[in-house]
Amino acid sequence: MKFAVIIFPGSNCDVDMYHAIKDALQEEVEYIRHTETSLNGADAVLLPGGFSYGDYLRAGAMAHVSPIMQAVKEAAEEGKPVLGVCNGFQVLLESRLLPGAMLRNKDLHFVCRTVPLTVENEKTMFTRHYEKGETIQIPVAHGEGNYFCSPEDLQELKENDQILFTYKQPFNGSTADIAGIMNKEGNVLGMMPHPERAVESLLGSEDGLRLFTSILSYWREHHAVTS
Amino acid sequence: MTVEGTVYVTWKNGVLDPQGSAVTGSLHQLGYDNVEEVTISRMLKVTLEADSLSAAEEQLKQMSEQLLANPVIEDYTIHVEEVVSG
Amino acid sequence: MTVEGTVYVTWKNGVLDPQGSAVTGSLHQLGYDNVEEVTISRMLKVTLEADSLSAAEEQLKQMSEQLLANPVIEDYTIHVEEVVSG
Amino acid sequence: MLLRHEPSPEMIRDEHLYKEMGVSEEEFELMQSEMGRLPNYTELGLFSVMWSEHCSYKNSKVLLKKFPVDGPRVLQGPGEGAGVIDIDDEQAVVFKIESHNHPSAVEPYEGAATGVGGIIRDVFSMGARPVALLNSLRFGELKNPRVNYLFEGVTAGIAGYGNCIGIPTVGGEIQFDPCYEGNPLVNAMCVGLIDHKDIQKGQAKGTGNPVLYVGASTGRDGIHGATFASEELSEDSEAKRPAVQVGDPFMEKLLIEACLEAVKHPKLVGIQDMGAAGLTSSSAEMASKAGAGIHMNLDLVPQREKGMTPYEMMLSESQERMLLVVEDGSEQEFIDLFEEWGLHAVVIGEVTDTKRLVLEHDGRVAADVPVDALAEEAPVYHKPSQVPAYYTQFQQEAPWSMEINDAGSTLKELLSQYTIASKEWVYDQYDYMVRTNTVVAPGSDAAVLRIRGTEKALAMTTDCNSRFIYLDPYEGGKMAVAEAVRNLTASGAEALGVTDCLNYGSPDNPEIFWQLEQSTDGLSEACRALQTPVVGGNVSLYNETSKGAVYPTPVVGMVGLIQNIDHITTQAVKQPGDRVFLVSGGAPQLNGTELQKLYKGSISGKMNPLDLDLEQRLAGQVLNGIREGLIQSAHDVSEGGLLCALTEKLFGTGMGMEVHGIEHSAAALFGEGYPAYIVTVPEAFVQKAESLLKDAVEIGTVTETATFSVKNQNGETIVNEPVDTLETAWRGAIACALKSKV
Ligand SMILES: Nc1ncnc2c1ncn2[C@@H]1O[C@H](COP(=O)(O)OP(=O)(O)O)[C@@H](O)[C@H]1O
Ligand SMILES: [Mg+2]
Repeated sequence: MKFAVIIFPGSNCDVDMYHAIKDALQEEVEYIRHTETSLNGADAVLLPGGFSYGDYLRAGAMAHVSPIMQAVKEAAEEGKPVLGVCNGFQVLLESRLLPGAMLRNKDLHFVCRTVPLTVENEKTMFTRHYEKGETIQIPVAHGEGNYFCSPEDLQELKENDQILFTYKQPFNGSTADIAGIMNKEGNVLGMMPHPERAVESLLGSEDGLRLFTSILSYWREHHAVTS
Repeated sequence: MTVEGTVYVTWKNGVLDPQGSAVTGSLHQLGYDNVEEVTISRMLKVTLEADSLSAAEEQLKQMSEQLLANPVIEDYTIHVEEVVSG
Repeated sequence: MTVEGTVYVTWKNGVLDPQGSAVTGSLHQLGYDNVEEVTISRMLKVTLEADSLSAAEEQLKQMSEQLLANPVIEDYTIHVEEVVSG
Repeated sequence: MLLRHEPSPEMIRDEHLYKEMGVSEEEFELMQSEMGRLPNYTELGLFSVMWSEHCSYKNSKVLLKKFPVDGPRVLQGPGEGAGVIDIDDEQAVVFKIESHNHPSAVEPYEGAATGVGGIIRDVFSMGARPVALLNSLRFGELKNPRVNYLFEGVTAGIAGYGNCIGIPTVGGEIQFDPCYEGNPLVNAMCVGLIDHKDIQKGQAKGTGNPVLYVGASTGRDGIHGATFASEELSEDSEAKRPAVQVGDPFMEKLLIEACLEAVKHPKLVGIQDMGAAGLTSSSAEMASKAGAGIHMNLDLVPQREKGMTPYEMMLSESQERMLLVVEDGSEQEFIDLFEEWGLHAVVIGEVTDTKRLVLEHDGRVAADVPVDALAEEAPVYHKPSQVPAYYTQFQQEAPWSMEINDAGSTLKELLSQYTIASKEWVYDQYDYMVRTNTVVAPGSDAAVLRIRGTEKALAMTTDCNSRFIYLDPYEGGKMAVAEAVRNLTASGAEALGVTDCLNYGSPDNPEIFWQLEQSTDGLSEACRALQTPVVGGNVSLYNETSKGAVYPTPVVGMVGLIQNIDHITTQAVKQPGDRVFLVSGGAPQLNGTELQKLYKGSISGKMNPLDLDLEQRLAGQVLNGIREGLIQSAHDVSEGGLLCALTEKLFGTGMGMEVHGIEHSAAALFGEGYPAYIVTVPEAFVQKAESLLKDAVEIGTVTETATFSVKNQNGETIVNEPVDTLETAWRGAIACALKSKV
């Protein structure tokens, strides 16, 4: 399976995402710069964390108008897995690929810490290797991760089981303690915590790896490819 | 002509801006008990060349929709003015 | 009376506005080549109770010096208006 | 200051205008003789910044010469942007520390942020990929709103820049003391990795080679920043406020990526960042090092504002700018390379063989100065020194001690002192994990990063207990180096080398110059004995306010090599049943301790000498024990002494400890300033450990129940506290101080 890691000017978790796929998942992965217009045949798209365009104006705002995003939108429409982490999540929100918006953390501080998450929905291409209600340890590192959406949107997210991860303890002010949501179709996931930082026991947790193995197993099933 | 456009980007009703609340809290701590509310918003000054004020305004509207404001949480208003070089 | 004060906080002359430069670049990328410059500043709306407009203005000045603006790198201007409840 | 009509050379002389730029009469004379004529206003500006302490080290050079700078692994000692040390396999580590004290005192967020930005440029201008940031901070007590504001602003500024640029901030240290109230210290350190073949020097070689300017445009911000950093903080600093710059980490991120690509380009000749004194120091130093000259046309310099004068352009300290020299004819290749990253590179001049810095502006020559005069021939002073009265008095003072009645409550109190308390409130704001190499995050003795693709890891730390240095600059200087070595050793690393940041008051005061002299002697001796050469550093003088000077604070930044990631060791205990050993020697002392400060209200007295042979021996034992797999956790004893160190090993683990045979005295329980490690060893290895660790004594056992208990030699319990209560006192102190006092 081939993954694309999109690099915007100011992305800085691109390398982490790349290594998570290459070294931990051991699949094919390629960087794609923001100025490109094609995903070069990738089967899945990864929007990494960082501070695209310095997070100036609004986090993710300027990245969402960069040329590559057209191709990302098309991939999303085709049903390919699209994962946005942290700044990548913010880009997906700005692109309207996911509902809602990000505000600054309630206490206005950037926070870097490994936090417990609850897996809310295990029946998705991103979470099939987790169990419902399971607690997993995943690092967060953000200043603008306070998820906001309208009551109507929240209602819809709940009804369609689009909330995949919640924080076990509230800490950044997010509506309904939301840590990660997917689109209605189930192929676009945005989350503030960094699964790519939790793929090796040397660095403290391997709980993030199953997100990537989930994507891989889903893809294999649907492509009947053996690698 | 050269136009100076100002785009005021404000929070939509119902969005709780953590920074505004924090500033209100700090002002109270400093003893300004008579402060009721603070909201913080952005003001963008865009200098651009345009054929007319209305053309400039139209463009600024497009820019706001595309980039300068996020309609989920923000409203915007636009003001244009010709720059008279002196 | 209830006063709505607006404090416009802008960069001092010559201070780099990294946000403005980045947005200018992004607008160019979107094809708005006629944009010459973008500067981004903060606008704070402070609702407060005061005896007079001038008293409110005086207080807002103090608040700006103390908290709302950073006089080392920013300038500010203040505008006050009575809130007429309707 | 920024006159529209610049004064004439004669006016400058007759009205002594040079004094306004911090130039003395003698220095003005010297400039004239170097020039063979009167300098004009621009030229005077060039001299004044290049001859400031910040750029020329004119007051500290005589002392810096004493540092040991060589070693078998040293590839680049002091002199370039940063020091370089070999770590085998054709790889090297590049590191440097720098101060941004004065800007941070005026504008904490931007001051700290641009400090971080500057030190990162020093590292990548060597051709290295920056991999980690550390810092060393000093503030007044968290009791007054201004101090809290500075503390919060500095923390946010460091976080803001480092997080955005995507370099993990992995460690540091913070001390709080009233002497730093008006003059906080903000030192930032950057560590980078490089392949030997990519090491760059900032040299302008090859007559006719073009000089390229890359990065942010030049504005009027920060003009006279370098001299500003070399003056005392006074009411006047307010007037000079625009000397503070605003950083743009986004631009710097692009610069890093682009410059690291440029470094691989075979036609790159030299590269240097524009740090203090901006365009002036970068061009003069690059030319001087190459024995060449530079001719620049200032009309070509990208400018943020209209009507800038040569003086303003040359002295601007706008951030995020680099100067490159490339082979003639290759300039377009570089311009294109930078364009790829959205950066503009422009040719602004060329290398000459005249050994002069010539500046053209508006069709006329604005300055024409010999580069060596600017860069190398700055005057060097050996200031008078004098033993301070306080020191003489401290030497004669009777030893201080106190009765410890309830050791448990004293322990709790010490744990909640800001200097000892958990710094989580600070480092939670730093992205210490980005780039997924951080194996040991902030919270242990040293931070550890693995080197991808190898078995190796790097350990790094910053240390300096300025109280000891104040009491006895010589012994305290030794202790600063020793403490850094202990922190690396406890993490499983062999110390490689040092970068230091000398933060002092005014060298014009003989007593302060004496502190400088004595403490650098102490640092030198320890660096020699512990085989940690000094490969770079920075000097920050004039750290004082009307209330006095800061404590002498020579911060030691140290990097160590861990040969195998299996050796990485943290301070936290690992499992119940493990035995606790104290590996130590020498006598714990009470002078200069947190205990003395807390109960006596101030520090005073004499310091015992530190035995560096013992220090070396203990480090060898601990490192050996770690490499043999016997030692599974290790922590050195520092502020708060033995009991604080023991409890720190328990926090966050859910375990407890039973300790026995501890003398019930203030010194034994809370004394500091002696070499000591606490290590834990699984029961099965106890015998082996006892034979290997000659200086180790078993003092306890890790327990499953989370209680911390200590018995004296008679078997009487002197402490018995739930770990929980201790941990709460330690973890909450700083957040609590900020909440209640904002
Ligand atoms: N300013 C800071 N930034 C990042 N980490 C810090 C800072 N201050 C302290 N720490 C971290 O907190 C831990 C304890 O620091 P400290 O008490 O100074 O340790 P030690 O006494 O072993 O030198 C270390 O891991 C250190 O890196
Ligand atoms: Mg330590």
